[in-house]
Amino acid sequence: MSGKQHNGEHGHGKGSVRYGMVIDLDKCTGCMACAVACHQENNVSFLPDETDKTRNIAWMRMYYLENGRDYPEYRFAYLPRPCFHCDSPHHTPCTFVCPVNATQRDERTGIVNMIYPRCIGCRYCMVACPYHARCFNWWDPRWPEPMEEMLNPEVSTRMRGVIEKCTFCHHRLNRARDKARIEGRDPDGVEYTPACVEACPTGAIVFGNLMDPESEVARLSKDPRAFQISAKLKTYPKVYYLSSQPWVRKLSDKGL
Amino acid sequence: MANNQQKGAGIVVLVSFLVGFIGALIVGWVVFPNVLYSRHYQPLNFSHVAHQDNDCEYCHYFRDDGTYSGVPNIDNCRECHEEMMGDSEAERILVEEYIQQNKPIPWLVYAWQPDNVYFSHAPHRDLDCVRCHRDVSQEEQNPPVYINRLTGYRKTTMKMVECEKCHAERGASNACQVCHK
Amino acid sequence: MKVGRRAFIGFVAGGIAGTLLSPIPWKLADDIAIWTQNWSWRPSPKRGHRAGVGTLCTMCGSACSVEVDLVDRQRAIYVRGSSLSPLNKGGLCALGASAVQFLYSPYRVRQPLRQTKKRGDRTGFKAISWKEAIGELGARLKKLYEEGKGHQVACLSGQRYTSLYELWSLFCGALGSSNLFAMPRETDGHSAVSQALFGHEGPFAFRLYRATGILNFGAEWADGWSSCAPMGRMYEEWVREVPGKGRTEIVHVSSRLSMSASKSNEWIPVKPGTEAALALGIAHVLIRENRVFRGVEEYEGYLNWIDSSGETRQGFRDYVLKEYSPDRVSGITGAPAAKIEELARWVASQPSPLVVWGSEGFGGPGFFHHEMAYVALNMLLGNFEDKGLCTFTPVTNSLKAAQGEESLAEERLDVAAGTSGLVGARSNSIYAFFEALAQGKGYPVDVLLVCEANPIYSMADAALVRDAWSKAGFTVAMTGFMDETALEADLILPTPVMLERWDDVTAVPGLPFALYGLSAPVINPLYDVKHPGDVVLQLAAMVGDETRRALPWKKYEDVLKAQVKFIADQGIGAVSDDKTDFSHLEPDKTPKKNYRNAADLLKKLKKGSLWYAPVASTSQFVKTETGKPRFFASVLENAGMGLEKPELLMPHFLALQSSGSEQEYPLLLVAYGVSYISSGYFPNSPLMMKNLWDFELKGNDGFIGVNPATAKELGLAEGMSVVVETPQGKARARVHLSPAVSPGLIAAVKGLGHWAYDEYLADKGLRVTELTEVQLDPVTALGVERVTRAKLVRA
Amino acid sequence: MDRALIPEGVKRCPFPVFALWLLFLFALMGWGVWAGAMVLWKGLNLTGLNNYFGFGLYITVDLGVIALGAGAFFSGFLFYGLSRFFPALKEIKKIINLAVVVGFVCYTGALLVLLLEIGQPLRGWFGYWHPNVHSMLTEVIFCITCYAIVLTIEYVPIILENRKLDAIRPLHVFGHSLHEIMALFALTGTFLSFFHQGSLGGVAGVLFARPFCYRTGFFIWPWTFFLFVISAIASGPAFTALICRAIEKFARRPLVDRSVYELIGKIEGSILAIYIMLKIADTLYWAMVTAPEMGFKLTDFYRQPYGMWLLFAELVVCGVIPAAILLSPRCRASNTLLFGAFFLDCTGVVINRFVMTVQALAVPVMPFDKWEVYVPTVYEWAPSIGMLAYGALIISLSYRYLPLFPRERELNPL
Repeated sequence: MSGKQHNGEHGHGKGSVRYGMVIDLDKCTGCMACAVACHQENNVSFLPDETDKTRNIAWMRMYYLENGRDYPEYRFAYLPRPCFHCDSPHHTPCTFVCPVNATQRDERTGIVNMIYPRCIGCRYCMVACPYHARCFNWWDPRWPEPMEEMLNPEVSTRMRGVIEKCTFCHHRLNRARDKARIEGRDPDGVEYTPACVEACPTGAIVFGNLMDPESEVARLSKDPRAFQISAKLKTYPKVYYLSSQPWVRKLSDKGL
Repeated sequence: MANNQQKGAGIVVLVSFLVGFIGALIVGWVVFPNVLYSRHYQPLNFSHVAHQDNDCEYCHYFRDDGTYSGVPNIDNCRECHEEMMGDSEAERILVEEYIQQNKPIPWLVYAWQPDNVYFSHAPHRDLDCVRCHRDVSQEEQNPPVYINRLTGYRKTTMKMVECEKCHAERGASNACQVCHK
Repeated sequence: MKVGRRAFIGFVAGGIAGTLLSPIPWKLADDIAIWTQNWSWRPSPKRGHRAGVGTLCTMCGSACSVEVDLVDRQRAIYVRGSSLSPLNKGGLCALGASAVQFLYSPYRVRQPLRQTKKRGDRTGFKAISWKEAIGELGARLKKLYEEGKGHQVACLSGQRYTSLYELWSLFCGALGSSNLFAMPRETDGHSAVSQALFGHEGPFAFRLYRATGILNFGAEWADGWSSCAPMGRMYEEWVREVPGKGRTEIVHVSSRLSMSASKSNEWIPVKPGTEAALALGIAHVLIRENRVFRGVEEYEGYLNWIDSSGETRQGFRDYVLKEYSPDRVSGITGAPAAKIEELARWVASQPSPLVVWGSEGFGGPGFFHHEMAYVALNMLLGNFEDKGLCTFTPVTNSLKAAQGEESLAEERLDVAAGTSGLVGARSNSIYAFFEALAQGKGYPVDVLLVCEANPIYSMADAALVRDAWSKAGFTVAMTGFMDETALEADLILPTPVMLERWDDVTAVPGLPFALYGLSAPVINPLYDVKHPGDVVLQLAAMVGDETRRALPWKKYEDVLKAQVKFIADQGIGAVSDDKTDFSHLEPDKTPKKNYRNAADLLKKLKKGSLWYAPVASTSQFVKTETGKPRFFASVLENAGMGLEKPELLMPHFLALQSSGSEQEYPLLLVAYGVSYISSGYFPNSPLMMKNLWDFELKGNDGFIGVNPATAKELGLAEGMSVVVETPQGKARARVHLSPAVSPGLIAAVKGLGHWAYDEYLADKGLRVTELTEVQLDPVTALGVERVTRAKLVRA
Repeated sequence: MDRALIPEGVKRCPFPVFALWLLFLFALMGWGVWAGAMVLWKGLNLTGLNNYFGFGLYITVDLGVIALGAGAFFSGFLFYGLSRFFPALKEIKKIINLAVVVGFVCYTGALLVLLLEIGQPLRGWFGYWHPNVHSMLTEVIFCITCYAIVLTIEYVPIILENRKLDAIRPLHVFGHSLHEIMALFALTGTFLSFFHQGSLGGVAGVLFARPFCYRTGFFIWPWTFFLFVISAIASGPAFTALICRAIEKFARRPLVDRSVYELIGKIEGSILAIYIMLKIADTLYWAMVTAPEMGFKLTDFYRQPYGMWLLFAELVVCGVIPAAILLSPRCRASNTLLFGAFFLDCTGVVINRFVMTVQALAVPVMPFDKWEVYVPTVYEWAPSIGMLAYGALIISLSYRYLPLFPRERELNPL
């Protein structure tokens, strides 16, 4: 259950870069700052009615976990869910099916990217992703005047009819790489911080290169508390969760 | 006679075919490209030649965070043109309409790229500028900017295939997120 | 004919062939695809260079340092936490992360507005100039001042521990009015208790980072108590495996399973509002088992004591031993007696135990006697000794009324009207004020100024608030947003919002040391707005000599600079940076001064650093005759309260006194807050709305949480529509079956159900303030919100 | 009125009657086109689709229609390919034209609906430009397009047999030459269609993170690939037969020999039986091996409204039963049973396509995820129905004006 996959398997050579995330559900107090920061950073659009979770767009979505007991044994926890940037061999569920290569996994970073101008909106990737990480733009995105002023120029806005999802803030990676280049450092495997990670006040989200044995993520991903969601699907998420609660861990996969 | 008619008819058909064919070719190759692009001029002329005494880096420089100034903003211009430095019309416009009013000059970018493109000069700093940009070292007068009416692309906008080719040649990554945001 | 047709066909064929051989079809196909990639109606972010600039977040008073990303130094697009503040250490809450959404929100007020029709008519607002606005208001005030009716001006401030509040205070004082209130907050309750037991008036402070075991009575630290990001960082510290100390254990006592309860090591469910009884039960066990701090016997009133009348009275020890046996407490709270003893022993076994308390899970101040109980428990643990974990928060402020002059102010309205409590005007008893106003007692209120607060929406017992409001002569809302209070105002004075303005923090209640933070504008205001401080200064300049003398500054900016100069002149304390760790602050450790002068300090503060001073030892604050804390409230004795019921001077438990009968209203309603919903001056940002759970809002429907067992009894199923009814009012909602609420309790989240703002916010969810009852504490007259009797009727 | 266009030697209903029928079809199509236009204009938010149900009625209809349209390729294969070796199959010639028309209708209709289904129809051609060779959808796009073209090519000579057109010499020559190489196209079509029927099966089967549809398989193809092929073969000709029967009923005249129906019944019965056996085997293996490996029990997959009844309906009611009927010569002798079985057969395949598309998405994968139910809106129904109307229109026109049925004249002496 604890993820053993980022030890250079799946043909990703050792020393290569696999950005990944570890989310400590013990620490997460569900303040949702990660989601707000993410959506703020990434120009995620919003609707007057955001309560239809099957239609709205969220890159970082919260799931509500319950232990299934009754008062007073009842307990709950929140689970923030970015895109898992699955590391399954060769393809992720989603990139495997995109007919136009509009989403691909970059094997130099492990990031599952999404290129909106190429997406034809067939939603096959959405269907393929068991984590609901992908959202479709059912409407033309709209920001009430003058909110367009707050749009981030480092992320392009999407148009109606395309899919979008968490990108591990790869525009920040690009910026970090450029900075590294200008400073004469090696741009590969450079450290950077996605918005959600930055925002989290309890430090519940840790991000970094899973293939760097020195990194905090790599260490945590091998923690006994670590698990992945629906690991049995062999999607090999690069987002790991930590929890010391047996009931939370049990909810991580079917048939546990 | 019928035969002649036949022949005549054949020729008529052939001629009208050619008329249609050549007409369409003319429309397609000559008219269409002109219609497709609108022509624009810069808000004021910037003579690169007149600025040859500065390094290019004076206006087009890297910031410490790895970003690039690209087309500089008027603070750059103001450093010399706080007051008029000549009495050309362009100079007057520059000083009076922009610098003194602290208004950014709406330069038209020749290498304009759509929103979804991330291009950073940092990884490309070892390439010659003219690999992608026109050579401005001798330029007195800014050329007009041709803008595609449908797409907003400039005629000089570099298309993706160029980027990809060059990346492939150099072994640079062609992963989507390298050039798209 | 035939030739013609053939020729035509030939021509068309040629045309088609030619077209296919021309770029038209191919280029068009490509360009159309590109067109779809760049549709003109698709919002396109303005381009420019993104770079960060530091400042302080002032969306709440927690003094989080932030970095704002600006594009071309003009557009603010993103706010991240900055590690210049050791409080949030780079973390940020959802509200702070939304700062730019408020900045660019469509519902900002863009120029002064005057209501030209009936109050509350949305169509009646007319844009006026600032000159007109200030002119009219100034004229009114001047008139009242000159007529000696300055006390008929009342003022309600959203800010509290800031220079702006102090400015209002000077202004009202100079005007001759005592009617200055701040919006209710939890620390309101601390003043009277601390005054009574320590002779010092000020918020209690806790050295949370030192605690090894925390006994928590309803302080919902993971749901927004105290502050979101700094508490998050604190939690991170608590759960960190620190070599010497291990993890901090937390026991949570409350009636509803909150996130904080879920995150604690143990949750002790108790009946609603009975946390204080449990505290006394634990005190009982500690005393009985002789597990208390030795020195506590020297505290006045622990053992038997002599009152001012010379009579010997039962001390706290005997009183508690008598009254709060585990069995009795178990009866009150529903917690097993064995558990109470276990808790007591656990607390006593901790190297550094700490008792914290909150507003019993419901927000706002608590009952005087309950707060006393928690303080007493801390005293038993020795936490009010110098090495202990409890102390007071010092306030950093140089703005004082000019020395030597007596305040000319008239009595405060609630005092005048007799609705105030035993401690009189010592208390921020805004509910008592509103009650007086609503009932038309005392004297009329001619001008009611609300500064950056939204009482019409956010105060409980909304009906009372509306009633009082209608009685006020001329209502002025100084606000950034077109909120519910603004809608009800006669005059709206638009204020800048966070990144456009100067602000400061003079204290963070709960922190055991002095602290000062400053927030300078990072962009120009988008609209024709004015800082409330500047408005006050302009008014002061208009009104009269007193006000001019009391408020000599030109601009609010100068006020803050004066504050900074005051600090720099004292020359103590230091400025934080990303290395500073407040948990190392100790009374004996003076931080090294690291700023040169006022200018340097100002520069550093503007970047988002905090000025802080060493922890003050508790004994400095204690001002009782014995120099030790005491266990009884002599104030009340003086007020003659303890005469008939001696225990009224002591910490004790007050049973619930709700209006409405249990028959009619068999359920208890609790309005709870969560960290991801804002229920104060700021509404929820659009991106915060994104995160609401399906059981909080669905479409426009709000929800009421019901325990499945209760629901079964009532025949209710998930999602069913019901009407929630309390003596205060009614509201429609849908049922959510939640095992987090105890049987018999029903719970609704605060912060939804706005009717102002825009389509992204208005009319969404349950407006719980329409339902909740507020009880005035007999001692402090503070409005205490606990549970309200309620019933559910299927709609 | 349109006498001149009607093939010689056959009777058709009076033009006004036909016009009324056309009017009705046009109305339905108009409704569909309006709804489709709205969807293109306003966006897919008009549909019942959402982020849980990325695929819905459109795709179900597409898959169903393409499966049923398989009659074209399979009949073609039987006639052009196998009848050389099994002369008994020569019978198929009598219905082959109809099969082509039905195929043409199904494929072009499916393409139209597909255009609505994607969020960015103007970029649809990216599928050819930036193809992802791993994506089953890419295979589908390629093959459907190619096969639609092939079907068009197959349909053209039939059109050119119209009396008026046939009179034009160049067209006649052209049509005749096309006829000559029809076998080539039919076999190409067989290959293409075989492949993309499979790909359509692959569409679901490769979703390795969707336990409801994921299937292990052979080399790069999941079992669904093969099951879809066989089920298409098992239902396509049946559908053609149903259409033929419907025309006969409308026209109130026999158009093909009953022996053709018998033959189709026999063929479909055998294939359906094979299919159902394989499908049951697949279901068992999936329920007992594949799904448990992914942590799922069979019961995890079925919850109302998508209950076990669907499985039963698909496998037994619309599988075992029609197969049994079709395999029994005595049952085949009864028209009711024969066409009833055909109908069940087609229904079963459509259920299968529905289940693999919609139910597959209803099943939550994450243990803490929710079941959702999908309800299509009128904006989905209308284009789907309009598409069927379009099919009816083409078939009606073809029947009226083209010599679709070689045996018609003999069977109906004037």
